[in-house]
Amino acid sequence: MERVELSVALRNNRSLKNKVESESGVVLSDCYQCGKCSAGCPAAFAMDYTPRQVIRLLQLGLGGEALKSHTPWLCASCQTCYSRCPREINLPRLMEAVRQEAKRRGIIPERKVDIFEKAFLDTVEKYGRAHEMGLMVQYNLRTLQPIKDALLAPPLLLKRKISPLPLKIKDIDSVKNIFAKVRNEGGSKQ
Amino acid sequence: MKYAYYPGCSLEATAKEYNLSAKLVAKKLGIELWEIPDWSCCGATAAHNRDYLLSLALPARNLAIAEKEGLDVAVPCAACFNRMRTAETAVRESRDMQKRISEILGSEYKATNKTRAFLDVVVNDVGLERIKEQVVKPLKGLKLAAYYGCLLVRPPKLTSFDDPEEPMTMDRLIEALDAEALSWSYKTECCGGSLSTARTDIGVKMIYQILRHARDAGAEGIVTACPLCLLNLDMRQAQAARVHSDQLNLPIFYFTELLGVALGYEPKDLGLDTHFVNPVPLLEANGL
Amino acid sequence: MKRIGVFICHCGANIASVVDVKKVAETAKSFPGVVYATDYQYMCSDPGQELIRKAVKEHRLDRVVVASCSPRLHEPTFRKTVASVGINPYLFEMANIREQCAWVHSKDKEGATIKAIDLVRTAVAKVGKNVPLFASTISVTKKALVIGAGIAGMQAAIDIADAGYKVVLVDREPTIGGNMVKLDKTFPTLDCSA
Amino acid sequence: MVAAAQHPQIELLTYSEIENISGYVGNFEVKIRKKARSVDPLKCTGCGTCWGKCPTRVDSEFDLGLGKRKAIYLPFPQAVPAVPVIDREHCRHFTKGKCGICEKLCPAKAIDFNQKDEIITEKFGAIIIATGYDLLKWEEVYGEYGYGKYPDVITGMHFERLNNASGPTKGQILRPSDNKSPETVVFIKCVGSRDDARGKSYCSRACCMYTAKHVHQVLEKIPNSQAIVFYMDVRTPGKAYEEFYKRSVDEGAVYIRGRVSRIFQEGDKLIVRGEDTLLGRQVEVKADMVVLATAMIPSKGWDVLSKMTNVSTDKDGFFQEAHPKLRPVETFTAGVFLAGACQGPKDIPDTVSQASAAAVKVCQLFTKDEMATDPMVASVDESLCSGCGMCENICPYKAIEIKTITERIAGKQISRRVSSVNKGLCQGCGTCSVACPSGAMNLNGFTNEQILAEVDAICL
Amino acid sequence: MSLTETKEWRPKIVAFCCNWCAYAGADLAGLNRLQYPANVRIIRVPCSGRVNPQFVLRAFQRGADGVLVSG
Repeated sequence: MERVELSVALRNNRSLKNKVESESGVVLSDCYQCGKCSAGCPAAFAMDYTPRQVIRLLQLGLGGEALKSHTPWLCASCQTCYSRCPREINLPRLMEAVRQEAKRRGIIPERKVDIFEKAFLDTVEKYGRAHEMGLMVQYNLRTLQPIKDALLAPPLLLKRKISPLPLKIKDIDSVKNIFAKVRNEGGSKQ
Repeated sequence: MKYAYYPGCSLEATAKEYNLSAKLVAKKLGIELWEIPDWSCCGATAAHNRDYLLSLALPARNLAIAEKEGLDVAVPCAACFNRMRTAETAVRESRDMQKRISEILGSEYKATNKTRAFLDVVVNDVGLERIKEQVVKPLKGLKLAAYYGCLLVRPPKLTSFDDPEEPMTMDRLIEALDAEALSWSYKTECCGGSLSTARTDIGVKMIYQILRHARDAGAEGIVTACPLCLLNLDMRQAQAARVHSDQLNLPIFYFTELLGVALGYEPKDLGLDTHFVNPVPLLEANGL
Repeated sequence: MKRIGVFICHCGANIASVVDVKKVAETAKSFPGVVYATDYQYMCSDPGQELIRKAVKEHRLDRVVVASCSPRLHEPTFRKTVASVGINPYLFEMANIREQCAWVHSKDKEGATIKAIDLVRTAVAKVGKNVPLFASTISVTKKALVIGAGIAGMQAAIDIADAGYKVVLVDREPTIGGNMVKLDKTFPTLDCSA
Repeated sequence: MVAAAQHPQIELLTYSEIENISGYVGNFEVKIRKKARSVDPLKCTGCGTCWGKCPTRVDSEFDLGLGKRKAIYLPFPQAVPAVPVIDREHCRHFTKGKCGICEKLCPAKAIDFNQKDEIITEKFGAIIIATGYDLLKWEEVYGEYGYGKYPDVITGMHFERLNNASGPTKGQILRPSDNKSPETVVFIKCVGSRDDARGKSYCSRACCMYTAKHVHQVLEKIPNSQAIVFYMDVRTPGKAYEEFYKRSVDEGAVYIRGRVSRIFQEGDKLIVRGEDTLLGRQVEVKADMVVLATAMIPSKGWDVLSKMTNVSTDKDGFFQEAHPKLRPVETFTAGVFLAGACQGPKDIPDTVSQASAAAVKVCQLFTKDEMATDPMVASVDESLCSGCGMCENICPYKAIEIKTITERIAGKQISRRVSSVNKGLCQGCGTCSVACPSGAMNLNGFTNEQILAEVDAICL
Repeated sequence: MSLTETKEWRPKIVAFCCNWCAYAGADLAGLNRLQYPANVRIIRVPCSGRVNPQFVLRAFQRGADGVLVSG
C-alpha cells in the first residue's frame, strides 16, 4: 500500500468532496467513523470497502479511490445505516452521489448493476412501466449471459406472473417528458 | 374510506396475486380503491441510484394525479411506498423542490396528499377490531414470521407508521387472524431485492439468512408486504437452499393473501397457487 | 464637564486581528466628553490595569470605558481597577468588541471596525449618564442547605460542617448515599465506594 | 456516609423534598416536605423484624429490578439512616386496608400508619445543588439493542449491583436470565452518549473508566472468561487512569474500535454485531451477557429545582455554572452553588473536588456577618410615586411593598403611600420601571436616561 | 439572506438583549465563532422586562430599521 502525502491529497480532493456533499446533502465531517453503519450493513460482506471507509476516503483526500470502489454500487438502499446512524448521515444518498460522479467520469466498477439499471429505466421511458420479461431478456443479452435465470422464466410464464408483451401506458409522452426535462436539468444521461 | 390506489409495476406481473388479494380484501373491508388512471412506474431503485431528480419526478407524476382528486394514495408495494414518500416529503419540505418538480411534470404538485402503505391502511384505518369481526376462517395453528424488510419501515422519519427495529403492525394483524406471530430477529433485515438480478450471488446469501432465521424460530411460513421481498424469498428460495445445502420449503405469503383466506376467500381466488413454494399444503394441513 | 477615558483592548490577536483598534481609539477621541483614548494589548493584565490607573491620574479622568471582551467576563475586574484610583466603580462601562464583534464578524473587518466604533460610542454615551452607586449590606444566615445526599452533597456538607457551620442535608430517597452506594469498587483505586 | 450522618453540625432530612425556595443570598427561606415514612425514627431501632415479616414483595428499585424488597424496607442493609420506610403504593395496609403485621410485631412500637407529610420552613444563607444524575433510558430509544427485551442486556449500573457483595447475587456475576455465570461478556460504550440522533451529544466522561473496571472484574471473578469492549475512543484523562485502562488490556480485555449496530438473541446467546473499524471488517460476538455504558442525564426533577432556584440549565438539563472555566461551582443566582453531576457528567474524583470547592464558596460567604449587595437595583423617586402598586404586582421577586410615609407639605403633615424596594430581594430586572406609569421607578445602572442615551448613540 | 449580499442597503438593527440569556447567547455565538452580519447592534439590559416600549419607539425615531427584543 502506497504512502499518502496528505497536504496535497487533501487540497486536490476538495472539489470532489464539495461536489459529493452538495449532491447528497451529506456533510462529510459529520461522520466520526464509529462504524455503526458498516456493522449493520447486510451487503458489506460483498464490498471492497465498508461504507464507513468510503466516507473516510472522501474525508481524507482519497476520493479517487472512493470513485473506484464497488461499495456504492452494491449498496442495497436498505436504509439500515441511515436509520441507526448517530449523526443522521444519509449514507444511501451519499453512495448514490459517489456512483453518479464515478459514472460521469466513466468509472463503472459494477458493469452488470449499471446495465440492469439502464435496461430498467429504458423500459420505463419507453413504456411508462417496468416490464419484467423484456427487462430480463434485455439484461441477459447486454450482459452476454443469455441463459441466466432461464429456468425461472417458464414457471413465471406458466403462473401468468410475467407477460411476454410490454404494457404501454396511454400518456407515454408525459413520462418521456419527465426524462427529457431531467436530462436538461443536467441530470445523468442514464 | 376512499384512497387512490397505486399498484405499481410488480403487481401487474410477478406480484399479480398481491394485487388480486389486496383488491379482494379491500372490498370486503369497505376500503374503496380508486386506481390511479394510467399510472406510471415509480422509478424504483434504478432511478434513485442514477438521478435524484428523476427519482422524485417519476413517483410525483402519480401523486399529482391523486392530489387533484384530493385523495391519499394507498400503496401495497413497500418499494413504491418508500419512493413515493421520499418524493412527497422532498416536495413538501422545500418550496424550491416543489417548483422544480411541478415544472418537470408540467403540472402543479404541492404534496398536500399523503402516501400510505396498504398495510398501514388495513391495520390502522380499518382497525383490527373490525377485521376480527369479519374473520370467518381463523388461521388457528399457523406459526408465522412477519417479515417487514427495509423499505416499509426505514428510514423511520420517512415511513413513520411503525418502529424501524421492532415493527409490529403485521404481527398484530397475524394475531388478530388467530395465527401465531413469532418473535424472531430478522424481521427487518434486507433481502437484497435491488441486487438480486444483477448480483444474484449476493442476494441469495442475504435471503438465505432470513429464511434460516425464520425457520429456526419455528416459522411455518413468512408473511410479507413487499413484492420484491416475496419474489426473492419465494422464487430464489430453491437456489438459496441449494447453495447452502439446506432444506427450507417455507411458503411465503402476502399479508393480504392470509387476510383473504381468513375473510373466507378460496386460496385459488387469491392467487395462492402461483407461488414457487406452494403454500396450499400448509393451509390444508391447518384445515384452511 | 465630564472627563471620560476610553481604553481599547487588542486581546492579543483576538480583537486586533479583525478590528482596527487604532482607528477605534482615534475615533473615540472625538466623542463628547472623551478626553483620552488609547489601545493596548491586554487591558485586563496587570500592566493594562496599571495603564488605566496612570491615565486616570494623568488626565484627571472621572469616568472610564473599556472596550474589550464581554462584561459578563471582566466587568468586576475593571470596576475594581477604577475603584482603586478613587473612581466610583459604577462610573465605568464596557463595550463588548470581542464576543459580539471581532469573533462574529471575523470575515468582515471593515464592518467589524465600524461596529466597534458604534459600540464604543454607545458605551461613552451611557457612562456620561452614569451616577455613583453605593452598595448596602444585608445580614447572612450562617446555615447551608445541601440538596441531594450523594457523593457531592455529602462531601460538601461535611466540608461546610467541618468549618463550623450548620448544614441541612436533604435527600428525597429514604437513605443517603445516592448512586454511590449502588456501586461496587471504584476506579482507579478499586477501593469500596462507601 | 457515616461521617455525614454522625456529624454534629449536619442535620439529615431523608425522604424529604424541597417544596419552595424564596428569599435571596444570605436569607433564603426554604419549605421542605418531610414525606411520611410511616415509621417513627425516634423509636425505631432498626432491628429488622418488620421487613422480615412483611408479606409483600416488590422489585427493588435499589437493585434496579434485579432483586426484591418488601413493602416496608431498608433499600440496602447498610442504609443510613437505618430506619425503614413503608411504600404506601404497595403496602397492603394502605392498598387493601388490612394486614398491619409490622405494626403488631414491632417491639419498639415505631410503626405509625397515620403519619402525615410534614412541611417545615427554615432559613438558610446558602444553597448547594447536588442532585446528581440518572441514566438514560436506553430501552426507550435503542430498538437495535432490543428495547430492553433481552434480560441479559444490562446497564453498567446493573452490573455494579451484580458485583456488589450486598447485591442480589451476593457479588457473583450471573446472568439475570438463568443465573449462569457468563463466559463471554461484551461491553458497549457510548450508549446514548455522543449520539446526536437519539441520545445526547455529549461524552458522559466516566464510562471509559468504569468499563475498564468492569472488564477487570469479569476477568478476575470468572475463570476462562472473555471480555470484549466495543468503543469509539478510550478517554482516560485523569491521574492514573491510562495506567488503569492499560491494566485491563494486559489482563486480557479485547478492545474493538467500532459502534455496535445490533444485538439479537439466538438460542441462549446474544449476537453482537459490529465493525472493527481499525480493520474495516464486520465482526460478530456470540456473547452471554452484554453491558451497556449508558449516558448520564440529570437526575429527574431538575426542571422543578431550576425554576425554584432560578438557576438556568443547559439544553440537556444540567445546571449552568456562572462560567465554564472561571466560576465552575457558582451560578448566576447569588448564594446558590453547584456540586457534582448535576452540573455535567462527572466521575467520583471530580465530584469530590467540586463539592469541596462549592463548600469553600459557602464558607467564604459565611465568614462575614453582613454582605454587600449589588447596588444595581430598583429605586423609587418618592416625590413622583403615587403609590398605585403596579410595580408591586408585577415584581417577579416580591421585592416591592407599599409603605406609608409622612411628609410636610405647605406646613401640613400629610401621610401617603409609596413603593419601597427591598434591596436584598430585588434582582435588578427593571420590570417595575417599565410598569411604573409615573416614571417614579427607575433601575440603578440601567436608568431610562442611560438606555435612551445608548439608543441615541447606537442609531447614529 | 440577502443581508450580506446587497451592498446598497443594509438595515440598521438594534437588539435589546437580556443579560442572562440572549446577551449570554450572543456571547456564546462569539465563543463558537458563529458569523452573522455586522449591522446588528446589541444593547445590554438586565432583563427583557426592562425594555420600555419607549426605547423601541426611540430607536425607530432615530433611524433603526428593525428592533429585536430578546430574552
